Amino acid sequence: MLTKDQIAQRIAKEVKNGQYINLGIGIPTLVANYIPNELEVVLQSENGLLGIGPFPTEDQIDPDLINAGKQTVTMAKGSALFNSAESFAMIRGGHVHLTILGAMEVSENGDIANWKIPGKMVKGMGGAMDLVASADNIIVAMQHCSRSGESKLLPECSLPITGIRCVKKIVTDLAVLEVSEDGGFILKERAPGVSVEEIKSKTAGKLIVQGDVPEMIFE
Amino acid sequence: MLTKDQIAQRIAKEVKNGQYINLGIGIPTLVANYIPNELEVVLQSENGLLGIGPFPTEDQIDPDLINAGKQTVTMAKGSALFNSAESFAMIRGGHVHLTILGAMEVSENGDIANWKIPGKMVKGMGGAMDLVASADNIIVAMQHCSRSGESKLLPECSLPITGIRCVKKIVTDLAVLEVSEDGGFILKERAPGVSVEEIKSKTAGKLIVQGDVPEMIFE
Amino acid sequence: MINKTVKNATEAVADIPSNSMLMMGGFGLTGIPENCISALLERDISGLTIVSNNAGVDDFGIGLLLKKRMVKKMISSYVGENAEFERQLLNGELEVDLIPQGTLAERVRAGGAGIPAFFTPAGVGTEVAEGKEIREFDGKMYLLENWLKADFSIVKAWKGDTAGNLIFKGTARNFNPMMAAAGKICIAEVEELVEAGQLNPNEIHTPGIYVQRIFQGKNYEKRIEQRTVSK
Amino acid sequence: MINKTVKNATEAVADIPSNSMLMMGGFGLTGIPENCISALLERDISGLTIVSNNAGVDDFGIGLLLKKRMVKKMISSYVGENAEFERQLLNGELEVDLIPQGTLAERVRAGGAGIPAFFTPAGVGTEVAEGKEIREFDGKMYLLENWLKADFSIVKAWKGDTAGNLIFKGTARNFNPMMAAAGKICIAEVEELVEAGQLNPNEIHTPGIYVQRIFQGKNYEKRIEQRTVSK
Repeated sequence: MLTKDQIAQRIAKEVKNGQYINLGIGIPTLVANYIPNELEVVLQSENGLLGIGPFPTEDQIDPDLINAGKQTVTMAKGSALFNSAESFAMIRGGHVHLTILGAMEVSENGDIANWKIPGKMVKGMGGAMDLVASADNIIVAMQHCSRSGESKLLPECSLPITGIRCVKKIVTDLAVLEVSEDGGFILKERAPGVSVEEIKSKTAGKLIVQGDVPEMIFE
Repeated sequence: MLTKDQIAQRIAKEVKNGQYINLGIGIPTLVANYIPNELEVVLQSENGLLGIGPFPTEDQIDPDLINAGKQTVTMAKGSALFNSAESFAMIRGGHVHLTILGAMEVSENGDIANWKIPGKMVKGMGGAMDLVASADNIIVAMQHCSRSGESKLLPECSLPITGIRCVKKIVTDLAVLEVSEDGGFILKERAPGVSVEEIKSKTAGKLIVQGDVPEMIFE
Repeated sequence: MINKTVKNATEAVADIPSNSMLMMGGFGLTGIPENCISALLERDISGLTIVSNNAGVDDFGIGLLLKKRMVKKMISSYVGENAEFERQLLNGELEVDLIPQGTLAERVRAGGAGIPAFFTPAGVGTEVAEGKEIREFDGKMYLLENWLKADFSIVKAWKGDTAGNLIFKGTARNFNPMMAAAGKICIAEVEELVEAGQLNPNEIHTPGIYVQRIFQGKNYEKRIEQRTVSK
Repeated sequence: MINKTVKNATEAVADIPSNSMLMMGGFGLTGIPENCISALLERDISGLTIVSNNAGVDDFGIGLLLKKRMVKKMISSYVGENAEFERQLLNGELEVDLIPQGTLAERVRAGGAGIPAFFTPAGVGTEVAEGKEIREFDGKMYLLENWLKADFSIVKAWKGDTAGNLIFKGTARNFNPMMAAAGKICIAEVEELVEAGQLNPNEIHTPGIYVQRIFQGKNYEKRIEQRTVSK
């Protein structure tokens, strides 16, 4: 089973040179730590920054410079600042190439649920609905099962959904899966030491196994 | 009969302190010369400038600084530059208080025609349709009659219209007229030496004369 | 230029009545109008509807207005950082309208720009789409959203001039420019107020036409929610 | 940062095919991509559809492309300064789609911003409204307009950096920023190209995300249409 950092590390391998990327809160934020230095990519923060830099040193902290998770950040070389309407114009207009975000549930046709649990205080969807409705390429980072052990990869989402038919790929602590255009999760890679049978038993939605499924490789 | 400059001078009296104003090409541009110095107003140019200053001296000419009539201009103190979408956001959003523009015809319900003559080369409406559809207060500056002597104040426009029910006031070489909410041109002032009868004979639309109609006063 | 200067926050918010609709700039606690919020706390008004991306924290920002029970309704995209907010909401003392962040930004922009409605893909197939018109363009589904406007918008900028022109700093810009345009009356508080002509016209983020009142604020706390540093 | 630099205008426009849809920034002759227009004149292509507020003059700007018969259709708000244009139009050799200027700006903005349609009051009751959906909001009539997008958008900025960030000057900004966002490929020519990191992030008008190719142009003529001076 992968740690959160390993999930982030595996997702980082999906990143391509020249991409503009929006990273959600949680595991997705960690992805930034594993993007190879030789790749030129730009991280977008939906509160109005293109080119997120590393977290600041104590001396560099500026309360007027935060990311969408409200963390203090710095600006990378060549960054740009803009307002929230422009930021979502970028997102909605398809200019952001890759969105990586967390989820509570993903369905086998690519629906995602990650904003609301009935009966619990609803905090809001923030920018998630805009992001999932807009990006061409959406990768979900999440645990394969909930804390109570139930599969988060379902035939249909049971929670209120955030967006329909949008998730392209899922990286969990157990596996890398692609959402098939015809519905179903195509098992692409297993976490080291995790068997296809275990993944099958923990995937409530339709799992598609094609030939030998390789283990993930971490350099 | 008023000269073009006198029409502009009369319209300048309609300007109120604190207004943001868009002046069309032709006579409306001349209005700027007659706005009293004690009034603080800001002239908007729909190609992206708030705060048009005087025309430049030879030394000041900057090809990157023109007004909507493509004339070289300067910037007034406290001006701001912006793009065309923002410019028309201002106009459409009702932030510009007063629009002064020319017309070929005005109808007695406030329709205006000023962009197209069937059979002639059509140059385009530019920003006129946006301006007349948006501003709360629209004043037309024009000659009372066409060169061939026909009234330009009509029961209905004969030319393709630019906007409906939008003109509030008209200043011509003969008169100042308000468009009545119930339809018709209310004669408010006569040009010096011009009789009510002459105005009546040159107004094809319904002319409303209420009591004594004063002559315009030029200080 | 038209001089928009008022003395201070107290004067700027003096005529905001109960039950009015306000917009307040800011994302989290960044770029919020701290001085105007303090001045509103001194006013004896209630029943406010506030459009703001977030609702502050318990003891700062809009959280202070909530604690004083001045707010009837919040229109926001995310309201997670506030226990008093949660209490009032669960007790039915507060209404909340949750809107996708990009839709919120665009609805406010539309309000200022005279666009009564537009189509967006955000929320299609979700409960956000309930009761809304859905239409297909180029093979993709979109829903129709309406503009948002306010009686007063209250924004915070870095620099401003007496003509109302504003420059923001860093990510403190966020919702402020769109809100400035979408309020019937826009009140701007700035860290540094200069004479008209002192700002470069090419660097202005919000043209003065949108701003009706401006003053130089003081004692900015700029509280940080998630102080995160590099090792 | 991603480096978007190309060598020159020739390289930048080398793959623009016949019959493609282009957007070109500028208002009158101010802020037009002079270098790219010159480079296009060297290409053996035709059937172009060009979205541009104006169509240049006979011997400058888009007028040069018209003279070489490279243009099939113009989508503009005002095209009055060009005799060759008039000749081609009256002979049926050229199509023109005239659009209110604010609608044009907003349709282009919508194209870049992923908004397929919006309501605007401009043109209600006129021939511009023919065939369009009309709807009432708050007692006023509006018509529905669609987004505009292009295969290539060609813009001209004052300063730019290798990451594609752009700063415009004066009223040469005009349609350029919206067009940058509405082209599948945006080509930006700038008077001064600097390294990423040299421009102040707070002063950037067009963020680099919208720009795919950038180069430093040369020999800008910046012709003036109406040289008007104070006495």
